[in-house]
Amino acid sequence: QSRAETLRYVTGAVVNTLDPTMPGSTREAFAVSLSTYDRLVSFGRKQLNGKWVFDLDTVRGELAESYDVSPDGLKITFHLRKDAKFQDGTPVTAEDVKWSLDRAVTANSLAKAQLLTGSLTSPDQFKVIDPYTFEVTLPKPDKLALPNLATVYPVIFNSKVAKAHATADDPWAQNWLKENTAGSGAFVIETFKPAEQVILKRNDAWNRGPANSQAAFKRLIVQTVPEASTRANLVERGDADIVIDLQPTDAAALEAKGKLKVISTPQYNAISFISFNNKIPPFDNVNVRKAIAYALPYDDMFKAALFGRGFPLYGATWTDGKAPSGGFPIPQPVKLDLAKAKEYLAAAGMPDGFSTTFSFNVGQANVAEPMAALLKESLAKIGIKVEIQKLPDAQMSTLINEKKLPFFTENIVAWLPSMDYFYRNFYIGNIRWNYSSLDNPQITEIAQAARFEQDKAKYEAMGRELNTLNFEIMPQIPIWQASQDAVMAPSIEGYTYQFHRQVDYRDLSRK
Amino acid sequence: MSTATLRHAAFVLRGNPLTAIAAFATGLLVLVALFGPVLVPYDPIASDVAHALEAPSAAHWAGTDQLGRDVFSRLVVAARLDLAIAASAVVLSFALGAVIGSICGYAGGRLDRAVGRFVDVLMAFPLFVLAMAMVAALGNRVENIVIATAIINLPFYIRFARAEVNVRRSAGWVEAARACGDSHLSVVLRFLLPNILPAMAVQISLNLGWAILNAAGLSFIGLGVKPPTPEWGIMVAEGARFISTGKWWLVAFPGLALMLCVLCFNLLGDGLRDILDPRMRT
Amino acid sequence: MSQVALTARRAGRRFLSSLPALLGVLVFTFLLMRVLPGDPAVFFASGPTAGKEEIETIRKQMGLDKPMPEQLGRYLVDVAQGNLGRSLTTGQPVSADLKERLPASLELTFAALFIALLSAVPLGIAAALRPGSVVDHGVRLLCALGVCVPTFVSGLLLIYVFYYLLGYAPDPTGRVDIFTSLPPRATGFLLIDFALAGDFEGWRAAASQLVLPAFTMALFVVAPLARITRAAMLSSLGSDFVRTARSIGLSRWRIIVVYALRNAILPVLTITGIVFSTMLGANVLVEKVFSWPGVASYALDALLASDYAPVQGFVLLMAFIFVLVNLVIDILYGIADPRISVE
Amino acid sequence: MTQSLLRIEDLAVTFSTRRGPVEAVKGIDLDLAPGQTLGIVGESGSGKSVTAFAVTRLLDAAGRITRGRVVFRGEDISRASHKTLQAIHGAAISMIFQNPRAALNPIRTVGLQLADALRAHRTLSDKEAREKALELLKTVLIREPEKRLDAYPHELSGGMCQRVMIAMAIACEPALLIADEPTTGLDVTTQKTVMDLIARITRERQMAVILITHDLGLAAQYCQDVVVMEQGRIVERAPPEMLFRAPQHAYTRRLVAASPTPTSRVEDLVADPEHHVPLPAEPVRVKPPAGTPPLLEVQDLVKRYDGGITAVGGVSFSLAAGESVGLVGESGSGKSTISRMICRLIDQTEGEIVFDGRSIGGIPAREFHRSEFRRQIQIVFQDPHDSLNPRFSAFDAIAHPLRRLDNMSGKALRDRVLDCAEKVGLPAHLLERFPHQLSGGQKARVGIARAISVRPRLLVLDEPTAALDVSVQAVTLQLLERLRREEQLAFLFVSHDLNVVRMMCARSIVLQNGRVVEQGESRRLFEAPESDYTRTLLAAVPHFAGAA
Ligand SMILES: Nc1ncnc2c1ncn2[C@@H]1O[C@H](COP(=O)(O)OP(=O)(O)OP(=O)(O)O)[C@@H](O)[C@H]1O
Ligand SMILES: Nc1ncnc2c1ncn2[C@@H]1O[C@H](COP(=O)(O)OP(=O)(O)OP(=O)(O)O)[C@@H](O)[C@H]1O
Ligand SMILES: [Mg+2]
Ligand SMILES: [Mg+2]
Repeated sequence: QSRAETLRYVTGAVVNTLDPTMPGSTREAFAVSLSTYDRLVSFGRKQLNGKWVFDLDTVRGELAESYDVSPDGLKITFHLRKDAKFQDGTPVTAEDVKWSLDRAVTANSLAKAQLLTGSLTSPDQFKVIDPYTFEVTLPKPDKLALPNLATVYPVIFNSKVAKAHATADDPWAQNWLKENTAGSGAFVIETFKPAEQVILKRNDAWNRGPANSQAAFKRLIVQTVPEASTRANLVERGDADIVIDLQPTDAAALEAKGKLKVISTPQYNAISFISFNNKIPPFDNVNVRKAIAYALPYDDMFKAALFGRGFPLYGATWTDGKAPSGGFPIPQPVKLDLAKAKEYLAAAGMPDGFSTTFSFNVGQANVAEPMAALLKESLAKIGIKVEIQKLPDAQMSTLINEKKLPFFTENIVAWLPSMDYFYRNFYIGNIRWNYSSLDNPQITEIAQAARFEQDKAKYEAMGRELNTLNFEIMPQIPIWQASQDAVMAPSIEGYTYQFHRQVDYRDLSRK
Repeated sequence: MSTATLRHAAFVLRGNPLTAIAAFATGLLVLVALFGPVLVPYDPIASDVAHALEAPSAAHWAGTDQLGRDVFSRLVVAARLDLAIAASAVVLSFALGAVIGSICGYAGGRLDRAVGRFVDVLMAFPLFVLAMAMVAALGNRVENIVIATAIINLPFYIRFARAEVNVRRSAGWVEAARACGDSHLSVVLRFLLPNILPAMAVQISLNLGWAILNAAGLSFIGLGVKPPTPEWGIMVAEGARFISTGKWWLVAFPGLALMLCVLCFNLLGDGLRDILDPRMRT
Repeated sequence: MSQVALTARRAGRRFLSSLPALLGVLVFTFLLMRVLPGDPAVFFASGPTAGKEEIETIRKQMGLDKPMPEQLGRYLVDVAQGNLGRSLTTGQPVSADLKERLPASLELTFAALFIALLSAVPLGIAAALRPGSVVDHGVRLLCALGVCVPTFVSGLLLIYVFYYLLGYAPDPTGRVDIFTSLPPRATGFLLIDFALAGDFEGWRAAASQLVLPAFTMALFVVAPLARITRAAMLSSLGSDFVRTARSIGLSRWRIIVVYALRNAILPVLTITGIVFSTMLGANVLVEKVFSWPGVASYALDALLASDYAPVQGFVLLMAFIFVLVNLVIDILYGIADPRISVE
Repeated sequence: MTQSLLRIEDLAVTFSTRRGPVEAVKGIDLDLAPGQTLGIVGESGSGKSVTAFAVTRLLDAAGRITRGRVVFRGEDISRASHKTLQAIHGAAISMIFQNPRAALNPIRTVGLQLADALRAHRTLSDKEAREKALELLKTVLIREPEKRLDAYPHELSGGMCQRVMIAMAIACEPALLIADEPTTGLDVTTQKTVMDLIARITRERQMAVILITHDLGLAAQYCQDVVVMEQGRIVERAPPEMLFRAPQHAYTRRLVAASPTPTSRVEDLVADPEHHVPLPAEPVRVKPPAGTPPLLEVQDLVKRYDGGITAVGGVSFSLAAGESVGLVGESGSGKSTISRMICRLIDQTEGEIVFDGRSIGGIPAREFHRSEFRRQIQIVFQDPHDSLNPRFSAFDAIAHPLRRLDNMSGKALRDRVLDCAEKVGLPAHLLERFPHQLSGGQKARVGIARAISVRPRLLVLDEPTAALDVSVQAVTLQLLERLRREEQLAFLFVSHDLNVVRMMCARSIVLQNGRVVEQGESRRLFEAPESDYTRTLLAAVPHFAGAA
C-alpha cells in the first residue's frame, strides 16, 4: 500500500490488550477494539458548533440491521445483518451475540460493571430467537440499556473461535483474546507489540461504514511516542497523520501556524475538578469550600494552564440563585472574588486561614502544575497556605481510592453523559470516583429516582434541583471541560469526537 | 592548607587557565546562591498571566514562563536550592562512604567482604531507576531527592575510599601510629581518613555536577522538587516541553545555568586532580 | 591450555560469588516496590466504572491479597522457575517483554559505547601525548561539555535540530522506520538481523534511526572514558618500561601503541564495564525521548504505575547483566593482563 | 686514550620546575675509551642519572641539555634528530635500569620483548627472532631459557628480570652499556651474580660500560676508573685503588669514610673533623643479679600468613637491657615480621614473647595500645619518608606518642618535644615543617625522636638507614649509638647490611627463610662464620680492594 492509504496515528498512551474488557486495559486498547470488533449498535454523530461529535441520542445498528423496543420498554429485539461475516469468513449469528453478551455479564471483566449501569446483569436476559434475531429482556425499563450496548465493552466475538481457545480455568478465553482477536471489525491485526505499536490492515469484507462501505484506509498504524513534543513534530512534519494528545501549548502553536487541521472539541462528557474530601477538616465545612471557590484565579488558570483550550465551567450568573438548566455539567456562578472568599473563611471560623496540601498526578502535570502554582499563589492571599504535592499516578489513584487526599485536582469522564449518570457515579457512595466523598441523602435520592424517570420535563426539573443543591453544598468545584485537540494532516477528514475520547479510525478518510 | 599547597595550587592554576576560570565561576555561583534572592528584579514565584511566555526583553532578561514569571529571577533564586541539593547529597554520601570504605579498606577480611557484597548489590542496581523508586516511595520532597542521590552515589565512595585506604594501610606512618598507642579505629579516623580527603575531593567535585543532573532527570519524569519552587532541573524539564513551539528561552537559559554549573564542577574536579597529583609536585 | 581452564575457573568462581548479590537485589527490589505507596490494582482498575470488586480482582490476580512473606516466597519460587510475573501495563509476561525489548536497549547501548570509545580513546591519547597543551585543554573542555547537559535536553535538542529543522534524521519513533518491514528475528539486534537477511536498505534505516539516541548517550560517557584514557596513558607513558622501550630504539608509534596503549587499556577496560552497566540502566530518559522500545523506559512506566513485576524483572535483569559484564570484563582483563591469573 | 668512544664536554642539563629552572648537571667533562668500564659514584641527587639520561637523550620532557656536547664515535648526539637517536638506541648505546621488574613491560612476554629489542634494528622473521632471543637468554645464564621465553616479568625473580634486562641491552651488540644502579633493591647475593654477569659479558664483547652506583664498594670492585659526582659536578676521577686509598677531594674523603667496611667502627664513620662530637664511652654494664629475666625473651615464635606462607618458623632469642642485637638475612627472611610481632603490631601464630619477665605475647595486637608496655617498646621504620604522616608536622609527629601514651599537653609537651629534637640533633626551627619539606636525614631524625620521646626501654630498628645516603647513614648510625649509650636503650637492629650490623651490634642473629641459621657475638660470627649461608652472605658483600 502507498503511504496515502495508510493512517499513522501516534499517541503518548499504550495499547496493552486486544480485548477491551480485560481488567486494566487502557483507553488506547478501546480505540483499537473499535476497529477490530463490531458491536450490536453504535452511536450516531451530530454537528455541534461546526464539529462532529457523537450523539448519545441516536443509537444505530452496527451488527444489528435494526432493533425494536417493546412498548413497555422491557424487551429489545435485534435483527442481525445477514451479510456480516467474522474475519475468518463465518457469518455472525445470534449464537455469537448471546455468547459474547453472556461473557460480558459473567466473566470477570470491565464489561460486567459497565453493563450493570444499564440493568444488564444476567445471561438469562439474553435469548436467541433465530440465527439472525436476538432478544434482550430488562427487569425495568432503563434508558441506558441500549446505549450501554454501544459502549466499547459488549463487543461481539466469534464464539466458535473463542470457545476453541477456552479452557476449564478460563471458560471465556480471556487469556487467548488478550493477544488475539476473533471479531468482525473493519481492521485485522497485523502486528501487535504491546506498549509499542499496533499495525492493522483493512478487512476488505467489512461493510459497516457509511453506505455499506469499507474502511477508507488500507493500513492503520497505532504507535506509542511518549514524548509529547515529538508527537507534535511528527504530525507537523507530516510523518504522522493524526494525534489527539498534544500538550495545549503545542496544539495552540500548531493551530496558529495554520498548516495543519486542528479540531478542538471540548470534552463535554468529561469534567476537570478542584476537589475536596468533604469528610476531612477543614473541608467538611461548606464555608471553607466556598471560600476556596471564590479565591480561585479561574481566568488565569484557564489561560495559563489550558491556553484557553476548553469550555469554562465558571463565571456564570444564576439570576435567582437557582440553576438555569437541568443538564450536567453547567457553568457555575463562581468567579475570583477575594473579599467574598474572606467572608466565607471568617464565617467558617478561620479568618486567618489554614495550611493544607494540594495534590495532582504526574501524568497531568503539564496542565495541573501551572494550575496548582496559580492556586497556591491566590489562596495565599486569603491566608490559606498550600503545599503542592505531585504524585506518581498510581499513588494518586490509591490515595483517592482510600479517600486520603484532602484537596486535589482530578478529571472524570462519563461514557453515557446523562445528568443522572453523572450524579450517580460521581457524587454517591464510597467509590473511587466520588472524589468529594459526598454523602448527601437528598442528592442520592433524587439522582436514583431520576434514573428511571421517563418524563422529560420531570427529569429536567430534577436536574435543576440537583444542580442547585450541588452548588449550595459545593462538594467540589468543576472548573472546565478541556478540549480534545485533534491535530491532523489537512487531508484527513471525518474526525469525530467520540464518547471514549479516542479516535474511531473507521471515521477517517483521506481527501 | 599549608602555604606550600597554596603555592602549588597557584602554580597549577597558572598553567591551567580552564581550572582558574572554573574556580572563579564557581565562586561567583556560590555568591549568587548566597545573595541572589535579594538581588533579583522580580518575585520568582509571582505570576503575571497577562505577560506569559514573553521572549527575552529589557524588562525580562530571560523572558517569562507559562505563568508570566520572570525566568531570570527564577534562575538566580534557584541557584541556592540546586547547590544545596548537590552539596548535601554529595556530603552525605561522602561522609558515609568515606567512613565505611576506610574501615573496610583498613580492616580487610570478613567485614570487608560483607560490605563488598552490599556494595555489589547497590552497584548492580540500575541506579537511576533506584533513585526514582526511592523518591517515589519516600515522596518527592527535597530531603528525599537528596537521600536518593546520596544513596546511589554511596557505592562509588565506598569503593574509592576503600581502595585509597588499602594502598595506605601498610604505610609506615600507619604502623607508627599504632606503635604510638592509637587504636585501629583512631588510626582510620584520625590518620587515614584525613589523608584520603584530597583524593576524594576530586570525586566530590565531579559528583556535585552529577548530582545536579540527577535531580534534573528526576524532575523530567516528574519526581523532582515541588512546584512552584524554582529549580533548574524542573525549569529545564518544563522548558523542554516548549522546544517544539519555539519558546527557546524557557529551556535555553535554565539549561545554560545547569550546564555552566556542572561544567564548573567538572573542570574544577579535573583541576583538583592536577593540583593533588603528587607527580605534579617537585 | 591451562590458561583457559584457569580463566574459566576464575570466572566461574566469580559468578558464584555474585549470586548472593543477585539475591540481595531481588529481595531488596521486592521490598522497595512494596514500600511504594501506590496500589497497582487501583491504578489499573481505572475503567470508568471500576469499583471495589474490580480492584479486588486485579489484586487477587497479582497475589497482593496474600501476606507479604508469602508473596516474597512465591515470588522467589517463581523467579527460580524463570517466571517473572506479568506486566499490567502491557498485559504480557514480563520475561517475554524483557526478551523482546532487551535487544533494543543493548543495541542502543552498544552503539553508544562504540561511538563513545571511538571518540574518547583517541581524544584521551591525544591529550596524554601533550599534557598541558592546547590539545589537552581542548579535550578537557570538550568532555566536560558533554557531561554537563542532561541527556533529555541534549536528546530533545538533537531531535529538534536534526529531525524537525533539518530533516536529516528519521522520525525519532523507535528502532526502525515504521514503514520498513522487519527482518526475521534471529538475534533481536536489528543491525545484525538486517545484515543476516541481506536487507541493506533496512540496515541503513535501522542504523540511521540509531544514530541520534546513541550519540545522545555517548555524549554523556565520553568524558569519563577520555579522562581515564588520558590518565592511564600518562602513567604508562611515564613508566619505566616505556623508558626501556625507548632505550632499545623502538619507533615512536610502536612505543605508543604496543607499550603505552596496551598497558593503558586495562583501566579503560574496567571503566568501560562500569560505563556499560550504568548506561544500560540509566538510559531511561534517552529511551523515553526517542520512543526507544527498550527495557529502561518499560521499567519507568511500570514504576510510575506501581506495576511491580516489570520493575522487579527489570532490576533483576540489570543486576544479572551487571554481573555478566563484570565477568566478561574480568575475563578480558585476565587475557589482557597476565598478572591477574596468578594470585 | 687515543680514540675515545664517548666524550662529554661541558654538559649541562636544566629542568624547568615550578620553582623555576633547576640546573641538575652543571658542566661536566668525561671521556670513555672503547671497552673501558667507568664508575660514577655520588650521593643521591648528585646528577648521576641525569647525566646518563642526557647522554642517551632519554630525559623527561621537563629536562633540557642547555650546554655542551656529547660526542659519540666522533659525532655530536646532544642535538641529534629523533631518527638518528632511534638508530643509536640499543644498537650503539643501551641502558640497564634500577628496579628491573618495573623496567620490563608487565603484559608482554620476555621473549617478545627481547624480539622487540632485536627487531628494532634488524629485520628478522618471527622464528629467527625467537631463536635469537633464546640465545640471549642462554647468554645471561637463565635456567630453563625455553620456558622463560614465554614467561611474563612477574613470573620471574628480581635477579632474573635484571638478567632479561641485560639480555635486551646487549641484544644488538652496542658498543656502550650504561647501567644505572643495576643492583639496587636486589639481595646481596643476587647483586653479586648480576654484577659478575655484566662484567663477564661486557668483557667478552669488549663493550664499554658506565656503571652508576652509590655503593663505593661496588664501583671499586668492578670499574677501572671511578668518577665522583657532587651536586652536578665531577669532583674527582681516579682508578679505584687510588681513590679509596688517597682521596683527593674533601667530598670524596667524606664519602669514603662514611662507607662502612668490615673493619670500620661507628666512631670513625664521620670524617668531618669540625663537626665531630665524640661518642660517649660504652657504659659499663653491671651484670644483673642472677635470676633477673632478660629484657626481652622470644620463644619459638612462628608466623604463618593466610595462604600457607610461613614467614617465621620458630625463632628464639633473648636480649638484655642496654644490649644491641642485630638481625640479618636476605630479603624475605622474616626480619620485618619478627620486629612487628615483638612490637605487637601483628599477632604471632605461635610462640611466646616475654618482656621484662612478663608475658606480652598473650596480649592481642589489637589491644596492645592500652597496655603499659606500649611505651616501653618502640620502633623506627625503614623508610623515613613513608613512616611520617604527610599531614603531621615534625612537631606533631614527635608529640603524637606523648599525647597518646602520656597524656601530655601544653608546655610540658612542648618542652619534651624540644628536648627530644635536640637529642637527635634536629634544629627547633624545622619542627613546624611537614615531611615533604624535610630531607631524608632530617626525616630519619624525626622518626627516631618520635620513637624515643616516650622513653622506651627497647627500640626496634627495622632497617633504619636503608633508604639513606651513606653520609646520612653514618650520621644516623652515630646518633643511634649515642642514644643507646646515653639512655640505656636496648636495640633490636634489623638490617641486611652486614657491615652495619657488625658495627652496631654486639650480638647478631642470622635468619634464612624465617629460621635462625646462626647467632652469637658479631665479631666472631662474621670472622669465622659457621654456616654456609653466612659465608655466602659475607662473600657477596662488595669491598674496596685493599682499602684500609
Ligand atoms: N624530572 C625532573 N624534574 C626536576 N628535577 C629533576 C628531574 N629529574 C631529576 N631532577 C633533579 O636533578 C638532580 C639530579 O638527579 P639524579 O636523578 O641525576 O640524581 P642521582 O645522582 O641519580 O641520584 P639517585 O642516587 O638518587 O638516583 C636532582 O636534584 C633532582 O632533583
Ligand atoms: N601480610 C603478609 N601476607 C602474606 N605474606 C607476607 C605478609 N607480609 C610478609 N609476608 C611474607 O613473609 C615473608 C617474610 O617477610 P618480611 O617482610 O618479614 O621479610 P624481611 O626479612 O623483612 O625482608 P626485606 O629485607 O625485604 O624487608 C616474605 O616471604 C613475605 O612475602
Ligand atoms: Mg639515579
Ligand atoms: Mg623488611
